[in-house]
Amino acid sequence: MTTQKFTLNNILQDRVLSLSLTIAFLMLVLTLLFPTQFATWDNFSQVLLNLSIDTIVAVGMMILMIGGMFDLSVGSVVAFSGGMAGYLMYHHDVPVALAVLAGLSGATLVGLVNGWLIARIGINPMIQTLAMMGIVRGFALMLSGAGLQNFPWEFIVIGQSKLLQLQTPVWYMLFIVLGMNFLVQRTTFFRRYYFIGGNERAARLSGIQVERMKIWAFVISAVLAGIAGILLSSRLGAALSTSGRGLELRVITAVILGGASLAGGQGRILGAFLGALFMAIINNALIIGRVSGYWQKVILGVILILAVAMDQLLLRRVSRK
Amino acid sequence: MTTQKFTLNNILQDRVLSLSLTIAFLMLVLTLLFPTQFATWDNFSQVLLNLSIDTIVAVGMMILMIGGMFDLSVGSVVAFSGGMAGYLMYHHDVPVALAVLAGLSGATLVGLVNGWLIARIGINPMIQTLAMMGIVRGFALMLSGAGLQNFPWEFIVIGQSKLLQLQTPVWYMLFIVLGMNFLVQRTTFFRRYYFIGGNERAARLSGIQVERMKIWAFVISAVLAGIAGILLSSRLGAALSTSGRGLELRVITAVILGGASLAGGQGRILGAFLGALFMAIINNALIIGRVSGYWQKVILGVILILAVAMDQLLLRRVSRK
Amino acid sequence: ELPPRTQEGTGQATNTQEAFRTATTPSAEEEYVMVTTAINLPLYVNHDQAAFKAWGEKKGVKTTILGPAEWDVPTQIATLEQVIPSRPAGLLINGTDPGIAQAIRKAVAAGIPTVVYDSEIPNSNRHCFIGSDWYEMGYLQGKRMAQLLKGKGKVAVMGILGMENMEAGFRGFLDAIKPFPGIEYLGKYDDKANVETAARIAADLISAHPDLAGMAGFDSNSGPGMALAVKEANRIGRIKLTTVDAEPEHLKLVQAGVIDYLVGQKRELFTALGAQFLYDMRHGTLQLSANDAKAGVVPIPRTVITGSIEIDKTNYVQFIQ
Amino acid sequence: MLELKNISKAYPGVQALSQVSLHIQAGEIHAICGENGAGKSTLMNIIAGNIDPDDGELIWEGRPVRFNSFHAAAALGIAIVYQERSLVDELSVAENIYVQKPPLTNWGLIDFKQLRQQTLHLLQRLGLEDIAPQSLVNSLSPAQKQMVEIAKALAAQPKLLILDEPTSSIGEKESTALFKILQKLKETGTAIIYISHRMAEIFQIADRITVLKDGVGQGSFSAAVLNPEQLIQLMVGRALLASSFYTDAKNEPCLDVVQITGPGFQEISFDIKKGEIFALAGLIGAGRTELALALFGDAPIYAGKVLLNGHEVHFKHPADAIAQGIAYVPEERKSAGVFLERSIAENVQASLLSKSFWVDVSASVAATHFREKLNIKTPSLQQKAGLLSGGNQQKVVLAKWLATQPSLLIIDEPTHGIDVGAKAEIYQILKDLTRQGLSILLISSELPEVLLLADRIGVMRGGRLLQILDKNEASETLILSLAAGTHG
Ligand SMILES: Nc1ncnc2c1ncn2[C@@H]1O[C@H](COP(=O)(O)OP(=O)(O)OP(=O)(O)O)[C@@H](O)[C@H]1O
Ligand SMILES: Nc1ncnc2c1ncn2[C@@H]1O[C@H](COP(=O)(O)OP(=O)(O)OP(=O)(O)O)[C@@H](O)[C@H]1O
Ligand SMILES: [Mg+2]
Ligand SMILES: [Mg+2]
Repeated sequence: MTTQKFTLNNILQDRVLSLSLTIAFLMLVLTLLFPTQFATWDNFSQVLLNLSIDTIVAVGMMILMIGGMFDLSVGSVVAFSGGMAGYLMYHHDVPVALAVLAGLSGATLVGLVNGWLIARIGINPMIQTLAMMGIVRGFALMLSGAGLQNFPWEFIVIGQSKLLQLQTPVWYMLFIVLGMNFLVQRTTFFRRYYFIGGNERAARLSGIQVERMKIWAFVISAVLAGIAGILLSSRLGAALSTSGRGLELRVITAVILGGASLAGGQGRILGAFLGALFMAIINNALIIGRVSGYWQKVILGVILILAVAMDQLLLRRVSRK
Repeated sequence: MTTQKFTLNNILQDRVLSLSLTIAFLMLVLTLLFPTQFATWDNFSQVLLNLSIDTIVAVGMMILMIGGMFDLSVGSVVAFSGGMAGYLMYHHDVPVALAVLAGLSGATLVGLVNGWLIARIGINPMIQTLAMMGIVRGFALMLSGAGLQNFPWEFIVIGQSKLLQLQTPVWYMLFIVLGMNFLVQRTTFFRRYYFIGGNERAARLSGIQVERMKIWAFVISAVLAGIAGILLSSRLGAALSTSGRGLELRVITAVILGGASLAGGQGRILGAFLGALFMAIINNALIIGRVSGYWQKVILGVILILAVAMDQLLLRRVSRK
Repeated sequence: ELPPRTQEGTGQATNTQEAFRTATTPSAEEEYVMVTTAINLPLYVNHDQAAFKAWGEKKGVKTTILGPAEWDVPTQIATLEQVIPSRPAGLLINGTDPGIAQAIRKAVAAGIPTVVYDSEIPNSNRHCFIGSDWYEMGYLQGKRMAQLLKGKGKVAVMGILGMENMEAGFRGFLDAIKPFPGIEYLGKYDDKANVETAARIAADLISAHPDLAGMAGFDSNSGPGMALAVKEANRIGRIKLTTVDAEPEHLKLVQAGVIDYLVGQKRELFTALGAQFLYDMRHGTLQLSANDAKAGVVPIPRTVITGSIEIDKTNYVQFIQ
Repeated sequence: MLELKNISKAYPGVQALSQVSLHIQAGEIHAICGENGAGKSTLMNIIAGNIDPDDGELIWEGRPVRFNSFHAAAALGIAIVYQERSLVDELSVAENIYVQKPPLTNWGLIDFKQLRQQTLHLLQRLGLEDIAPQSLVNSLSPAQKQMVEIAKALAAQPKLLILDEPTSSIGEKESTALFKILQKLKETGTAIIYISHRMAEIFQIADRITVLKDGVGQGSFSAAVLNPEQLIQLMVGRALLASSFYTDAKNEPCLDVVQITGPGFQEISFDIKKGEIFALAGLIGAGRTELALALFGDAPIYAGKVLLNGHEVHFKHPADAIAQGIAYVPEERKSAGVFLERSIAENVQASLLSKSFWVDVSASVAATHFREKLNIKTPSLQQKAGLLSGGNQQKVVLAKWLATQPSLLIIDEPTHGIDVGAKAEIYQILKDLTRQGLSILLISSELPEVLLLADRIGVMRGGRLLQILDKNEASETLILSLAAGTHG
């Protein structure tokens, strides 16, 4: 499908390519600046580990945003699914597999309710998912109360094992990113989201079941958030009611950086990963560079703006020719 | 302009009317439930006071959203303008008027930068205002450090005086809401935002200077957030670096409740006030009803969804006839 | 109507316009309200709130706990201000930020017995403050850190930036390590009271400074976050950790040898004793004059410093329930 | 009045205009003709100040000018009716018309009373009494929107009025009214640039004609010296096939509609045979689009029944209809037909999505096929559909539906904005399809098209089907008088 040439224009047009290059450039600079600190396997695997939860959620968000939707309740779902599984294991000695399943089912339910109310009843997505964010956070608080711990080994093993020197969440993330990227590129089911996000009315008239597809998108995104929640609480060895706080905005930023737009119809799954990676590397660099406290926020913001502005300006200059 | 009849359909179509009715109904129920606690002047004036900061910011957000934009940095601007004024008064004994002016100028600058980068360079508004939210929050933290206090009386007077038993922020709010409502209804300048939000391309083709108008909208919204920040720190007698955290989402919700949409082109200034009032009354009821932390979020979320769903269902039923 | 010209209360002048309210006979309808923030923080739930509730049951009076679920001072203020019109028998206020002074003054002016706990709020006119000295908690951590490091190595601290009590703690820590020129201070970092953020910062710090020798935490999530990063980097024991609070998770980490030292607060004392003060004040348990309320005598202590609990390998067993 | 000298404009991959010169005189109606993508709209946008030319000169009343913005052009008295919509749906007709200069009170505020009055007068002058000034634009039919668009341009009382395909979405009645107004304007010295793909109109009103082909000017001619065949030869570069068709209708029924009622239409009955083209004629607002949407499953049917190939069907969603071999080319291309941000290949693929699980390559094969067959003018199939000229976008939508190989094709205003050459090709394609047994329900406000293609013609008015005419008994006057309710 993509037999285009690698002209500067094409690279800039394709967010995945341009972001990859930006990241490569950034990594090069950081390696030169902090050779002994940045470019180490330890540091790299740690960055990937920290990134994995956000990225898994970002994949779901990317699908939603391709379809012109978004979901603010994902952060709460992360806390909820972990809390649900933790609650069952801790208070009722439910077997690990069942507890995990219950956590994921809870997440699925949240996605279903969101999707149904938005697609069928027509509630404004922003209000619906914001309200749901509060509701689910409330339940997460009730479930995990003052924090749950002491989970069985079988649960801990999910997120704390290592394979080839990388902790399991990193592998889950890679699997989900590559798997979903493949599906979104190659199956008609997922391709439909591009059409829905591009022109909803035309999509309906082209025979796409817009409502049903929207519900699916919310479910998929919620399930991915649920998986992220299970991984997080397994990795932390605790179910915390504060998990995933502020995650939604962070993830939406990563996804937009990766090429999505609030208007819908644009973006690729790899973009979600790259967006999250970009933010993680900058955060890592700020700490390695000993930027402390107040200035971190400022510099992070400035770099974000610079990266996007540069892209825009280059794109404009090139396409003007 | 509005010589329409008060049929159920018209009421439902007009968010300002339907929300007014919902609020009236809610107040009636609460008066019956908590006669001695809810329906008192004390409580009422307190609710209005707490609402005033949010509403002033919401007016600016409404203008942005009518034009199809939004701004996540307003919460930080609230902290920043208060912090800036406080810093100058506290550490440099700058006269009150000058300090306030400096705070507002700071806010204006933030708005200008936001607007310029978004409208002229074409940075994604979500990324731009989110990055700006971090940057401005960083500066606010630097300015107010661990909190500034002991401001001169001339500053305190701005937000702690009373007129007709209502504290000044309430009057500022009423003045801003009514004034802006009038301007948005009756001046060509503000009417243009409906064109821009309704169909940006059409607005451009109709000769509206879309970029310039966008920059203005961000400036207006930032200045209003700046005013809110000054009022807040004067009212609290302290500049808190945590002021306005989470304000942006609360305000956007209020504005959407009040009839705006993320797609733009819709909404009225009165709607912003009513949306904020609705949320404030529910919060007040939860406190009066002594609903505990866990459940507050859940109930608030459920009421939000119910209110919007009811509206949608009624609208659908009525307009099907 | 302008506010009084003199900034009331330099902390001493308590006799305000209105005398505090008293009652002769205790009744079951009597309501004591705790207004806090981050109402679901395990630390608060397990200690403050549990002790407060138990106290209420023993005394046979109503206890209510109100406040936002997140760390949100402006909302705490709004909650407090909306509780005042309902005239509870006493107010127990978590001293989260100097900015709540103005609302506390309102409560005192309204004649409600008012006790501030945890951190002191200057200029608040509160009847009594009971809590810990954060400077001391920081100082203790710094002293122990210097001991653990034998006077040399790189250290960093984390907590919530911009909060007065934490900033005091940071100051204490710095003062304690000042005598040791071999200790290099890397800076303070904002973990936003979030485990994931704390873990991320700690991990990045470890990558940045392979020779990092110690970290100190100042909110209850700093410890678990730092510990997670240290575990994942396989540096247990080589990086010394000190932190605040003695929750089960903290204790377990001491047991595992990950955390070396904890400074705990005597939180149960804050609230049980604070509530008792309120009760005593309202019912004149100890009369200092014929009518204390009229005479403007506050018959309870003005300030109570409860001191800190130090926990390490030698004594943690005593704290595990 | 206005002179253009050697105007050029290039887009990536396309030379939209090269060295075009043009002279417009006061008090003339100057038609611009050319195939889809010839550069007509681009040229108009340059005159209106919306696009900067790469090269060339504009001379206004003897002085060289630079139109670097809409305002610069508007200040000189240039107004334009765009090919695409420039109205805002959520606002009232009055506000849309006076977006630039609403009447103000002494205080500088908008005078809504005055605004309504002025709009009312303007609409009356245009014979649009049925549009209320305060009604919202989104409650109007496409044709009414187009008329409001024209009113908006006239409100500025321009010296030079540009009309880019004003009649492509309006019916005969409105066109006639429009032409009267144009004649009046012309008499008062207004210059008018008129773009249309309808040859008859051009010869009816134009004084002079300029032809563009692939962005190159082919010269300006007095309308009196040209005949339609010559004009087409200039535009297309070849003569068109003689156009008259035999019927392919077989005696097997395809669609049978019995007494159906739905939103916007009542008690409609008709049938379509296999291979037949059945046309629905009527004035704007007759309810034809509503009927088509209901048949396609996009709107409910309250009563009556629909039989497809002899079996009763109930479609709840367009997907059901598509699965049964029905295709629908919608009336409003931008909002309901084309995915502007997606490539041409993907647009064609959109209706095939439910056919397979994996994205297959046959879709781009289909796209390549139709690109040739429909002569879609584009540098690449990966080009975003939004960058195509209006007529080429319509071809993409048509390709999308032909790719599903339907057995019943519903087409609502299929040749909206399509040039004569392509139109002839499309007619040929439609007839080729009917020969293979495809049935067509054609909705068109262009009567010559209806009379040429249709085997039978149903005339609708006010949501009812009045009469079904046979091809040989139908004529323009008969259909018009039936549709307007002036017959018998
Ligand atoms: N923004 C753009 N980017 C790239 N190509 C463009 C752009 N706008 C127009 N074009 C191309 O320029 C050429 C001329 O387009 P234009 O819209 O002027 O044609 P037109 O003569 O008005 O056609 P139609 O009769 O179909 O409206 C077309 O090939 C079109 O694809
Ligand atoms: N979105 C809408 N909301 C309200 N009324 C509408 C809407 N669309 C169309 N109408 C009205 O419905 C009636 C039927 O319109 P419709 O477009 O079906 O007519 P038509 O015969 O298809 O005409 P056209 O020649 O424009 O295609 C008209 O009175 C029109 O004003
Ligand atoms: Mg055109
Ligand atoms: Mg129609």
